Amino acid sequence: MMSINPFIPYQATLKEVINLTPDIKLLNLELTVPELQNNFDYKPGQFAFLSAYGVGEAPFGFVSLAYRKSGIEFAVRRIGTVTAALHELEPGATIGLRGPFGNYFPLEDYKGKNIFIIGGGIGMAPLRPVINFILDHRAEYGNLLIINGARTPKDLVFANEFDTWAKAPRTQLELTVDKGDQNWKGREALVPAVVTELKPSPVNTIAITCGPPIMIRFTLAALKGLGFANNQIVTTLEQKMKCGMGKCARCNVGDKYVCKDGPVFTFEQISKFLEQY
Amino acid sequence: MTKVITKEDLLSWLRQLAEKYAIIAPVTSNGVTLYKSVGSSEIDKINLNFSKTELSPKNWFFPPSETLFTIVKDELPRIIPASVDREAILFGLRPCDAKGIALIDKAFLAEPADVFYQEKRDKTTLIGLACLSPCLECFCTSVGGGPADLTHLDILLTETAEGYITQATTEKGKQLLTGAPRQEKEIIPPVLPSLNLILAEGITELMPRVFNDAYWDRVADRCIHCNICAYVCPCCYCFDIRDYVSKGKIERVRSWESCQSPGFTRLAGGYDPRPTKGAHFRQRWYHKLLYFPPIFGDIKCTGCGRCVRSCPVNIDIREIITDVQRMKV
Amino acid sequence: MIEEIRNKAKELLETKTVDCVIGYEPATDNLTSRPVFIYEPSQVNRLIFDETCVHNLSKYLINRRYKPTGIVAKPCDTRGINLLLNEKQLRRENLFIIGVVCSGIRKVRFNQIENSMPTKCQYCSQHTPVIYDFLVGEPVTEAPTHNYSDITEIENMSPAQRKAFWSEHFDRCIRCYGCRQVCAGCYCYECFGDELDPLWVGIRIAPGENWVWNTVRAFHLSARCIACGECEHICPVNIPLMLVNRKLEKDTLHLFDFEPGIDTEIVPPFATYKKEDKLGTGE
Amino acid sequence: MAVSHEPRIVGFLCNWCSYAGADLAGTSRITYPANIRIIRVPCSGRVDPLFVVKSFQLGADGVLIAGCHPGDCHYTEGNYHTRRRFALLRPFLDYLGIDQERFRLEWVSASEGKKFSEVVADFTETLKRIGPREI
Amino acid sequence: MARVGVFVCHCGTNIAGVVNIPEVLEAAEKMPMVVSATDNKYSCSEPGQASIREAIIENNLNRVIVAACSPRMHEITFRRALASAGLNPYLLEMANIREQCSWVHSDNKEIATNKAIEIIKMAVAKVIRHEPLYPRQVGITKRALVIGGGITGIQTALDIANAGYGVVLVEREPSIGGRMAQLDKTFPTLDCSACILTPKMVDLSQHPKIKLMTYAEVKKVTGFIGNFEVEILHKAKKVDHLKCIGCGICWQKCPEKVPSEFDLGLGKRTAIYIPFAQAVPPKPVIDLSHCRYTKYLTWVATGQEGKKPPECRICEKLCPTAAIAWDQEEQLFTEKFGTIVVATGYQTYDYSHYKEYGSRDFADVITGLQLERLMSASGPTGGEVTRLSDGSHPKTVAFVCCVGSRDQQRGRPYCSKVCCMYTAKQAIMLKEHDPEVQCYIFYIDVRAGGKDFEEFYLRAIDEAGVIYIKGRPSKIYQDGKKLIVLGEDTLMGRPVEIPVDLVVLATGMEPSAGADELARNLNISYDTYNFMVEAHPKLRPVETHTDGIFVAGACVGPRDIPECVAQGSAAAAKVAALFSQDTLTTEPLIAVVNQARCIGCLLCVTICPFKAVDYQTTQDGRLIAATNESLCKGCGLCIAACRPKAIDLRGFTNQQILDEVAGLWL
Repeated sequence: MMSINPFIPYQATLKEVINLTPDIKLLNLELTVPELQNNFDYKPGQFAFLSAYGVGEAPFGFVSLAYRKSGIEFAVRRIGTVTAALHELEPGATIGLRGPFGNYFPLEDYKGKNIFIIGGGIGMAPLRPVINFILDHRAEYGNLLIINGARTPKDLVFANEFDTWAKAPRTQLELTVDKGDQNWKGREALVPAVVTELKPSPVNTIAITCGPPIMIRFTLAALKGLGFANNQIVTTLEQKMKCGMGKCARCNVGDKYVCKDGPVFTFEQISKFLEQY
Repeated sequence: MTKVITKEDLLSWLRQLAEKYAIIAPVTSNGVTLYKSVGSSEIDKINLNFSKTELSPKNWFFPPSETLFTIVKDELPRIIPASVDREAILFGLRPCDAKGIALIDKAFLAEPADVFYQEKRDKTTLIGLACLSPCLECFCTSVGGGPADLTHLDILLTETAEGYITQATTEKGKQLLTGAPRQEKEIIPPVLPSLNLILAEGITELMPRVFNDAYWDRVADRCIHCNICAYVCPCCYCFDIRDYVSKGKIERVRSWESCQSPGFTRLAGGYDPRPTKGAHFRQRWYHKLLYFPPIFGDIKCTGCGRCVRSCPVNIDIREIITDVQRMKV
Repeated sequence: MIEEIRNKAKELLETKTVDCVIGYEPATDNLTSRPVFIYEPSQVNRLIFDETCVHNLSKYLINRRYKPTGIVAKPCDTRGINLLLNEKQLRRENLFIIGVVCSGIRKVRFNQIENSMPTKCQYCSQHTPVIYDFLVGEPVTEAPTHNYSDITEIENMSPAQRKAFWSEHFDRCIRCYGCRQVCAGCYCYECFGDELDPLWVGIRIAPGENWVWNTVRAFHLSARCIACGECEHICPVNIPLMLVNRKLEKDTLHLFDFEPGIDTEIVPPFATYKKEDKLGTGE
Repeated sequence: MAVSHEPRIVGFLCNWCSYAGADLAGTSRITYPANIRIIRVPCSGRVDPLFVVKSFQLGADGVLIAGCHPGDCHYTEGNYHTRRRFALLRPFLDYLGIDQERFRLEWVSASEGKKFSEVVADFTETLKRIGPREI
Repeated sequence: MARVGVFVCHCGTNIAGVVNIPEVLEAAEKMPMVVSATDNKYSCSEPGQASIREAIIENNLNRVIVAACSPRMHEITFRRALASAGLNPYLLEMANIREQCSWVHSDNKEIATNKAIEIIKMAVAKVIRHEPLYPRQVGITKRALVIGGGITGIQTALDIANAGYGVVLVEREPSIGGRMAQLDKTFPTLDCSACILTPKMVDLSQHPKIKLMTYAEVKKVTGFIGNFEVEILHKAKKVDHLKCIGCGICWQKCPEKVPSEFDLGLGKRTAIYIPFAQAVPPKPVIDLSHCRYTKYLTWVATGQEGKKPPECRICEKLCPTAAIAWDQEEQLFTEKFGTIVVATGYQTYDYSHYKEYGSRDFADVITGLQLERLMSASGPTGGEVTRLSDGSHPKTVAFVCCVGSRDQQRGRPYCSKVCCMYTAKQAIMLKEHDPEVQCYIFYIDVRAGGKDFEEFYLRAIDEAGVIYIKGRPSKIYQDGKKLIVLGEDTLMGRPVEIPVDLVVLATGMEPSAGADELARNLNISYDTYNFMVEAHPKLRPVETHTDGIFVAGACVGPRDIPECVAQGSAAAAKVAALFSQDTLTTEPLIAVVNQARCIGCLLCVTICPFKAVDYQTTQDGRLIAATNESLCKGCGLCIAACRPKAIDLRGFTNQQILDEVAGLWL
């Protein structure tokens, strides 16, 4: 799947740009080489580097599912020079895509289990393909509980899919914001508090969480309070990355390279790192 | 009987080789000895009596900065990958430096291989010079190397009064040596120097125990995060990738980076998982002594002593290893 | 001399006047010295002072700007302290300066003490610290002299020779930024060399970019470089950076009659102007 | 130089005097060599030495900073600071291999269209004489 | 993403006659982010602007290049065009291909075309980095501060107040009136100075919109146009002016007599005093340096050494309203103003540097202003001109012009403008007082440029028989009762030696003491003589480079009374015009600080010519710079000085200028 020289990106065309929130855009790409278009595989949890030529490249998790063949999607939050450049692009622009890199959520292993998804802000992005995969294979999984949190209602990503998610069988979607606005009638609570409030049973359940470091830390505590074991909690780590192949050593944590051995880790693995996460 | 090449013959052989190969050899100018590309007319500039170059020969395979590819923006961006055109001979490297290259090999040639590195690596023959007068800060023998260790070389030359003893260890080396004007001579091999030993053994097992010790913060107090240790190290290979735009041409460039540089792990939003000076500093030693070994089988140090020599504030890996050994009790 | 430093350091730590004394201790080659941070009165015997104490410790004060700190400082280092005070990076009340009279140190490298002095001492006439709370040694009153023969030599080259001279040096630069990291005057949170927007210095380690880096690094230190020589001392590829810095020092002295770090009361030249200033050469 | 060399001058002109002076050269139809590319800045004091260094790095043969005459600065004292920076930067760049003839500071008032044209002509002539820069 | 539209103007044949427009358009289309490139016969014409508007809407442009004339010509025009198309006006960049290309390279069309293309290329590189900018509105405190209570300040205050706005007038002396109050008659009409001035002083003191603060000084000024905060020091008068009825018993009975400043030492005043009879306010202050009670208190406080001085307190005992307030201390008040008018006037040159004229050693060598006091009916001699040495009436008087004027050697090269006329006036007046008097006037040139001035000068010669001698006297010395004036009549080319009874030196004007300090406080410029510098000597004579601060009268340079009055009125008109608005619009092209990058060296604070950069302390104790949007004029001086590039100039950002340079090599 990898191009012969892993430093060289595939060329992709920007097909569509959707504003998810005021600072997050969903980019839908199509590879320009025809033979790859139907043949490009990647899994939930994996990531790729997107190049804004002339500015640089940065890693982003895939937010689409390869088998749906509806384009390769990434959620890009405007935060640095590369993301700012990507935000400037309009459909038709050429973007470099290098990947897929990293490991993925072992969704095959989770079959038959209840899945508890906890996402905060842009952290929801890599979890979206997980949700959609489960919904596509609904019968093979147990209950699905989703907590999607953000700072304000405007910052909730994938709002247009909330209906689909909420209406799926044995699926519960809980939205929460730190601070609502005049139209917001839902929860105003921090994500870890919602975890504690909902009290999902740890029995036969896998919790998958992604979000800002501070949210992860407290969510972890909340989950442990509910009786989740470290190996029942899965997250994807965010680290500065440059190569994606475990060479440049930026993402080195313990004997792991987040780009190669991760980004998906169980808390059992993470707790073995010497450095605090 | 040993096959020997005299100094004159060696130089004329190199001169001859320079017609076909790029020769990279130690050259001293302005009091600084560096591996530089020398043409056939410049062979005399090669310094055969240097002790240790300021920068390691890793520069040849992994230069301070290199273009990975160029983007031509006409209609659609086209990518032109960089490549090297000539075979090369890296001449005059010390066994420790050869080991440094071998250590980088482990990381860069692991799947998926770094093609830019691999290409240069494949096209280069390593000719070493045994180290008969090591520097005071050298400690290669403590980390599994030796002044005449030919493990990671294609050819090793050992200087004697009669000329250089030639030993080829690889096919590539043997092939190359066939063209060398050598004589069979009865030679007593020189006595190899003995180096100060430090106790590096078992360090990997000790490192986890002292991870949270205030020791790292205290040593980091005097570290100025200058990157010099990483840049002179023959086996440090952290890098950065960025785009370089000049006069309408876009290049994707890889350049050296060091885990000691201030923004090394800071994410675009400002979050830094390694926020303190001590944590920053510690990473270097843990990567060398703890994280690297289980993946690649060896601690990431050749004992060349360059970082010891060049560190402006005397952060001395020998001392750190010794201190960690002492801290176990 | 060493005893005086140790006793004062001990007193400062015991009375909790400071929580740390930054000084020198022997390096691992048992020949030269290195910086040390002493936090405990019991540790003061590690402190030494001799002709190998090359480091300008004032750099370390920036990280301790809000903490009471004692520091052992040579005259050139005290100029660094003055610079930082002048630029509002330090608070005087947080500092206890143990000034050491110095008539020059030796050129050192790890495992090696040379018989000569480093560039900075060869041209230095400041033998008494310019600011201190406690002085070790007898103050020397000596009229400052200014010798720039090394600079004149390069000025007298032809433009082509000069260009070649600097190309030879700057092309060797690996942009480790060690010169910046060690410099007491370089304390920006984000150096222009690291900035991405705009990108002043491209990532390529190539002659053009190296030239920009070295030129602007030095120019940012114009009328600020206190001639401690640390950049040149630590440069891993031996770029004679003092030849760059001292050119600016020379011109600053001639044009504006200003020497950085000597007197915090004098407004530095780029913070003011005179109506009768000259264009330098020409006008 | 056998081949005629067309030097490229990057000119930083203050909006109030020199840029207006350059405009006046136009209004007065005074021709001068087309080698200068003008960048309008509010004040010559806006010109960061980095712009000069970057201009030379990119390949400028000459850099001109032009501002109001001393005492006439629209912002009262900007050009005095410019003069100090220039006084130090010019010999410094010369020392580092940029011939000082390649870097000029000129005072051109809004009424000195003629002077502006002469400055450009003279600078261009000088740059032609010293030939192209090797970069 | 930036969508750039390039509009190339033909300007009739002004551009199109030299620059090959189709070639430019073709090149422009290929430039990065350019989505349309079109041409126009006259872009600035209404159809031209309309086509720009249409193109903006049609092509959804968000950046516009107009390649035409100089931005100094039409930038505002095209900004409006952008605004009318719903685009932020600051998303425009003009490429100057007329003044700086077609008009100057008409000799080579090919070169001109290439240059035009490059100019547009640079403009495109810059415009891509343009951001929408928004002007800001700030409120105005509709109250003016006038500093100085001379004729200029009085006129300014009255005019502003009559326009309906509040005024505070600050005067550091105990009374307003200034120099004009010291004069006897005014030239060339010979009006009585006090007669025309005092009614104005009374008007002022009674005007409901004017608050008068005498014996007060401006200490510190912060803020910006519309919003100044001024610290005013009220010196201790030791008299409660609310209680005082100005009956005068105190100053009549005070036993301590000291030389009067108002009378330039020629007369006496008491320790509790009003400077002159018509003073406004007509209420006294106590001069503590001479007050006996104060001396007594000092004697008590310093241990009662030496002879016990009298306790005095006569004023206190006599005051019918118990207005003497010994406990009154100096007080600092902060007041808010929208504008400030500086009218601090002048003082006369101190001729003690003129050793050849006796350096004030000869009793009968006096200055012109002293002569005014002698001639004044309310002066120390009741209007009789007598010699200080013996009280006799002088019969021969020599006037020396240009003392401290037009004298390079004494650092006073400028002409004080009024001396020629006032010496003529004084000579005429002397003759009127005493027909026996013979006057000689030593002059360099007689400058009589003004309405009726020349006639007045001729009147001095014809009617008063004044003898004009061209030349500066080289020496004055005492010979018995006479003063000998030695000089050279340069017209006749012969030495002259004239014995006279009185010598009057026409000392020149110089700014009042402390003018430089005040200027620094106000952050306005002053010249080497400490005269305030106007924004433009011709076109903005009463404005300064600091918005909202105006200057008028003799603090700017030598002026006569009508000029001072005119300037006072002019400044008042400026103030009234400003106050007629409710808010001020500030230019958005100003410096902004990126606080994350700021290292707090505060070099920017030091070098800002407008005091527009100040600093704050963050929670963690760091100092960081902060710009004041209303004070910043957008010069960019601070930006070039900032090493970490923590400060940037909107509209001329580092990135923009760098891209503009780099655009040349694209």
